[in-house]
Amino acid sequence: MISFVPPLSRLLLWPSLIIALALWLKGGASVGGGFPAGALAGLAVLLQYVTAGRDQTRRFVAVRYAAPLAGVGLLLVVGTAFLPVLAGYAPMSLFPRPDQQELGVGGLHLHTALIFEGGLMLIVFGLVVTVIDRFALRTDSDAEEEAGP
Amino acid sequence: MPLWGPLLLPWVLGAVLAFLDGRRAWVAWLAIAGLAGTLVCTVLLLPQAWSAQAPQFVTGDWPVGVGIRLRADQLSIVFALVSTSVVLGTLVYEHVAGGITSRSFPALVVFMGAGLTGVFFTSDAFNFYVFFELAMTAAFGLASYGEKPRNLRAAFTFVVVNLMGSSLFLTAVVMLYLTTGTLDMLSIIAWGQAGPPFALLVPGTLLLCAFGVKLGFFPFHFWAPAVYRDAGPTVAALLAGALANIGSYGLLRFGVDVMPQVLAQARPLLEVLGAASILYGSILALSRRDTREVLAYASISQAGLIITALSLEGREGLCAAVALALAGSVDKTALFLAQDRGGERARRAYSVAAFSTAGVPPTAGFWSKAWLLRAALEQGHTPLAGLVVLASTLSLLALFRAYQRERWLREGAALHRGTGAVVYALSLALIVAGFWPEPLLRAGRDAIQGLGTLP
Amino acid sequence: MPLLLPILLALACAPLAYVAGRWRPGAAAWMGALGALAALGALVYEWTQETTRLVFPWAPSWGLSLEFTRDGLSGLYASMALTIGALVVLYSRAYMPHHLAEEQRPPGDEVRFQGLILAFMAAMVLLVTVDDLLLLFVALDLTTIISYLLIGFDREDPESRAAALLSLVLTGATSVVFFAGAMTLGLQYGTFSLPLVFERAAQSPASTGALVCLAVGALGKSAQVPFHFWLPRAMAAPTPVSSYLHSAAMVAAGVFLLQRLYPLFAPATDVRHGLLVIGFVSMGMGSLMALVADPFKRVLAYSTIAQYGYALVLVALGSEGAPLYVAAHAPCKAALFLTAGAVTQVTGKKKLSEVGGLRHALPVLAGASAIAAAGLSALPLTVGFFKDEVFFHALAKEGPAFMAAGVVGAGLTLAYTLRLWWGLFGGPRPSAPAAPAAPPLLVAPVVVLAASILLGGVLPGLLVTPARAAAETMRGEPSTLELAYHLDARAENLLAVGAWGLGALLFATRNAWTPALSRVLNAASHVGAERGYRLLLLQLDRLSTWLHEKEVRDLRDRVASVLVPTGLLGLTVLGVTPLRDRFTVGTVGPADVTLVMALAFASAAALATLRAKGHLRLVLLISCVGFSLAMVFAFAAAPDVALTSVLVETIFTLLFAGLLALLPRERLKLAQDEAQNPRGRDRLAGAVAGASAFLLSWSALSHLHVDRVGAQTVRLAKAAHSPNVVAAVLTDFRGLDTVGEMTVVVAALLGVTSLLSLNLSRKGKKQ
Amino acid sequence: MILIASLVVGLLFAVGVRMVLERELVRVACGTVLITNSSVLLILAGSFPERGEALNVHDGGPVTDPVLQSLALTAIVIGFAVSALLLTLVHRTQRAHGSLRTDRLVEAELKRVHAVEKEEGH
Repeated sequence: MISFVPPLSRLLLWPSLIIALALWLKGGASVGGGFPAGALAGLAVLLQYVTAGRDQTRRFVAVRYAAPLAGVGLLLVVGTAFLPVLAGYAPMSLFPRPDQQELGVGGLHLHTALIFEGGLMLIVFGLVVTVIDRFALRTDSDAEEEAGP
Repeated sequence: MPLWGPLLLPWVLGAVLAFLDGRRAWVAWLAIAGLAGTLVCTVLLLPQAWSAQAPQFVTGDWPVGVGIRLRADQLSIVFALVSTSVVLGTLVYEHVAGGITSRSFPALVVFMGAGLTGVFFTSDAFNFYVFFELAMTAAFGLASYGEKPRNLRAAFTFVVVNLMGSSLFLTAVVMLYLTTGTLDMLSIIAWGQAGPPFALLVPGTLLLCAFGVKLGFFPFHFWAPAVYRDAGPTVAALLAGALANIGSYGLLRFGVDVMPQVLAQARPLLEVLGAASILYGSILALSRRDTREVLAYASISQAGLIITALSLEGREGLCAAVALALAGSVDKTALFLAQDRGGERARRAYSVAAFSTAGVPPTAGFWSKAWLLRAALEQGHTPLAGLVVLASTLSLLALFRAYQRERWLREGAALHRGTGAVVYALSLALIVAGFWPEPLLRAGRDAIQGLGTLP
Repeated sequence: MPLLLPILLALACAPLAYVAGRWRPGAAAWMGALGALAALGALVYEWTQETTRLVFPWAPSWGLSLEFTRDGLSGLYASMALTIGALVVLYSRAYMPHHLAEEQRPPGDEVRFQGLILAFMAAMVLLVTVDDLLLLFVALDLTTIISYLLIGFDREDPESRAAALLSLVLTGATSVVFFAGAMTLGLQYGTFSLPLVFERAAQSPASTGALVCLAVGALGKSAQVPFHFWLPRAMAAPTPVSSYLHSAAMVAAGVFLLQRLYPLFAPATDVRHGLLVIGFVSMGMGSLMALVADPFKRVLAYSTIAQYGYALVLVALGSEGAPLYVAAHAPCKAALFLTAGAVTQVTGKKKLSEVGGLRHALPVLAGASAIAAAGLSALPLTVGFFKDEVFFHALAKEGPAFMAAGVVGAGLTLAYTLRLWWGLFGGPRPSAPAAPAAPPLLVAPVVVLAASILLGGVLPGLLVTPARAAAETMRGEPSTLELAYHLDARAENLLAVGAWGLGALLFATRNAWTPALSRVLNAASHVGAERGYRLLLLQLDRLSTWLHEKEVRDLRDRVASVLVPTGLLGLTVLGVTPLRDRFTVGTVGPADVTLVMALAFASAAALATLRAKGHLRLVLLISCVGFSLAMVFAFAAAPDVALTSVLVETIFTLLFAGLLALLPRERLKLAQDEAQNPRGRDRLAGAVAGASAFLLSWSALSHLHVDRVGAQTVRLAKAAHSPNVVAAVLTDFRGLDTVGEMTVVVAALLGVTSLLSLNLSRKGKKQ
Repeated sequence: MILIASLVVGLLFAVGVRMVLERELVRVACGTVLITNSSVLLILAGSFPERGEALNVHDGGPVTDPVLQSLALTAIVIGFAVSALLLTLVHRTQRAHGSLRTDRLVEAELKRVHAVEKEEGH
């Protein structure tokens, strides 16, 4: 009865990830942003855990290295926030500055906010996937700790 | 040194450390070096903070209020200095005491340091909340360090109770924004001077309660004895020595600086709560057998002293509050770390910090209590002066009863060269401040200089 | 600078001795004694110099400076502390090895002991030379701390630890009271510098409250009634400690304080009368106890209480003999303590009833201590004679009642001193094998002290100058103190003769009254100060335990104790704020219907959670609340929040479900059964918190500030190149918040990974 | 509208508190989630009276306060992170104590306290 679910969920993975990417890229203009993007991507992976199990899902590199990805994300975020100070700007100065011209490629506006949002996405993705992964792991081998004070 | 220096360093360091296995010695040393760097950066900020214009910046160079303003006045700097030193000392202690047993310990400690620095430097109510949460979340992660059942129990209590405190704080900040239309502290000050006197009373009350949970005074303290007793000694030192500073700093910043009109209304309440905490903490400490529980109750009485100092009118009381908070922070750290060990050296360090807590010269604690006494007498507040005398006596009795416990005379790993260095450095700082009180007195006096609308 | 030299030398003694001790343990004592003598030399040299005051800046924020003075009082007390300190340190060289061996401690601890004694000496020198109220207190507490360490030196001995704690608490507490008084005076006169304080006190006398506080501090230190009981207990300390701290140093500090601060007390006759009464009571009580006490150190301790009672009487009367009295008493008492220690070391006994006839075994000690005893009981040709002479001189001015009290007191002194000496050295030769001879270094200090007692008694002229100088400092006027033997029938002589007669009589008839007296005193001790102190402590302990039993232990109550007071406080605050326009109901238009419906749905789901039976149902209901709220946000035109909250809720529900899958089923069931019976107070707590949250948010929402920063961000969004204002606020304007928030996430992630670390099972096996 | 919103805030808070005060770890965690939800609702309730378009704002048109929205977002995210931590803590705590009941925690705590007191003696 459930035989069609795993392939379906595998099919769903890539579209979800693409929607997540879209959410990230469009964040500056409309609803979206790094956080929902990361959460959505996390959800997609979560679905894999539910249907395919931990071992199958861990074949994806991004899943195995979810926690370090969060670290990378944090570095990106902090970097975007504070690197401008080296050039003499105030912290949290995004580029282009208000008085500078915007660069656009098609509908996509190039803005350091994108990097910032990307960092957000990685962090949230990392958190969600890591927690899921750890929870899934515990079901496999749930050794009782010794009770007592 | 630009203002963002001490802010950025622990942040980046924490992000880097998040990748690394904190059980390796070099990782711990990296964290230690980073925190030491933060301390140096903060010290370098000192001259600027003492200049006419406190160093500040607004994020993204947006107009104040739209962007977040960060500002380091004297109050911020002294709290940042003491808290960072305490965090640094504790980290060094844990590392040299026998190695860190958890992968994420150094990273979390560094994040906690970052959160504390942020809390002290920010001049934006919501940003304060964010940094506060950063420090708290790091502490939540740290609270279960050791991972024995008792540690987990302590962590669970700590997390749940402090989550309540955090949500109170969030609510208060939001109410501030809804009422004043801004989150920038200096703008709120300006609004408060013009606005109706009762308008900020509700957020003020919530803030008092939220900081009451952090600082642990009566009746918000019930979590403290259990957590300080059951968390690991280093964690207890971090919580009591560094994290509680958020409470005292928050009360000073929001009470004295941002909402002086609310503080004026709250004085009688603070006085009652302070007296209750002092009596409660000192009396309960008497019959406790577990040294850490004694310390926990002593810190409740210490918190009571701080808010009683705030309840006094005039500047002297506020100065006393700053001095009490700073000296208390170092005291508590030294006590929690020293009681972890046995042997002559540990006892010696403990006794110094205990004398400081009880307000016996020549220690830093003496000057802070003396200041409170001075403020009380200056205001003609004799009952409070009597209370201070009583509290000193009772804490002397309680702390030295613990000092003389049989068990301590015989057991426990002695302080060795590394751990001894940390504990001795803290005790030495207390003694030096006792013999040469000018820095402490200056810090207390100047810290409240730039605050709000003082008489 | 010469003024500082003795102080610096005294301060250097302890470190020097320590260094010497590292080289060879035996050298520490010699080094220390040498240092003390050097300091004494410097002190004498300093008297030939011009400078009398030195001031260094210290803490300008409080207007404090380090002020030192060279005057009669400081000279007298400092030389006393240094001389006896040097002798005691040398004595300890002979005493401590034996003592440490008995206590089974390493011989190296001797150095630590001597270091502490020398540190105490330095603190004492500091105390007598500073000229500032605050510094006076600092030095006073330094002596308290060091005495705590010294009394508790035998830390393996519970009795000695208890004694140390008692003395710490008692002298510590009284000195805090002293500090409160000092602080009051400092604030009243705007300075802590003593000369200025005295100057200003001449215009406006100090308040009685402050003076009482100062006096309490002094009485505690000098072991006067009702703070006297720490002193007999402190006899648990090694004998060198008693002979130094409890004869010439620590107990002298209290009376010294009163003498130093006498100009403040001079106009306050009420306070001085109080001190007078306390002095007489201490005198009588101490003497009577000394008459019956059996351990010989205790006899001396009670004698000390009594003798400082005399000194207190002298100070209270404003007599110029007060400093002399202390100075004359100190060597006698120190010598007797040292004798007691030597006897204990030689015989191993501590009680009068166990020894006797030792004059055969220890002839030199017996002779020297006889001189000291004579000094203590004020026999002629000893320096002690003059202490009683000034005492009687002061009393004679006050009238017959005072004179009678003085004669009785002095008579009792003679009686107990005779009893002590005779008990030690008199009586038949003991039948037991002769005790070994005492080491010379154990006897020599006693001999030196005895010689000085004799010297002062034979050539009283030597004492006149320092005694006068001290009296002048104390009273602030020239002194006419005379010390000489007068062979005529003046009042002082008659009183002295009367006292000797009384003392001799009492000693001769001792067997007749001792049992009765000891019964009486035993009965009296049930209502004494010590009993009161113990009762107080006991009650405090009980209260503490009782409170702790009552204290909140449960996690639930710990949480409630945060929320309930907050709720009540919030409601009170709402109650006290002015009522006008506090609440607005607001309008509900047709556009709001969806919003209200979503809100209603959320509330219903929330209420249902309370009744939820199974965990899964509970989690689903919680997520229902979340989704309804997301709907609310969507209807409230906050699409970003709505999207995020939908995603968060989804993840959350799944995580919860994951958690439930992890938990053992039977445990869940068990917990479920337990959970469903809330206590009444939980309901009440929920109600209070909810009501408070409702009213507080209602009042906050009723007073929205119209012109918020939000509007400004909308205007600036274009400049931030972001059409989505929320995104602009999130990433740009308030980007720092977001960075912080993300760091919170990473910190939480670290917490999660460390809680559920991968190698947990391996670690578990290792344990 | 103001009344309704604040009523719901109060209700969510009250239910949250009730659940935190129950003697079972999972419910405690659920309670904190509800309390966080009530705070977020309070934040956004501030923008109910004047809500409008957050996107593609026209000058002068009604605006949902974007700052409130971003505060709400931040609060949600922080609440999420902390709750995830709390959930793992629930898991670990129950494993360490072999029970989900808070009174078991108290029992274990008391047992330890008494053991220490006994060991210390008087």
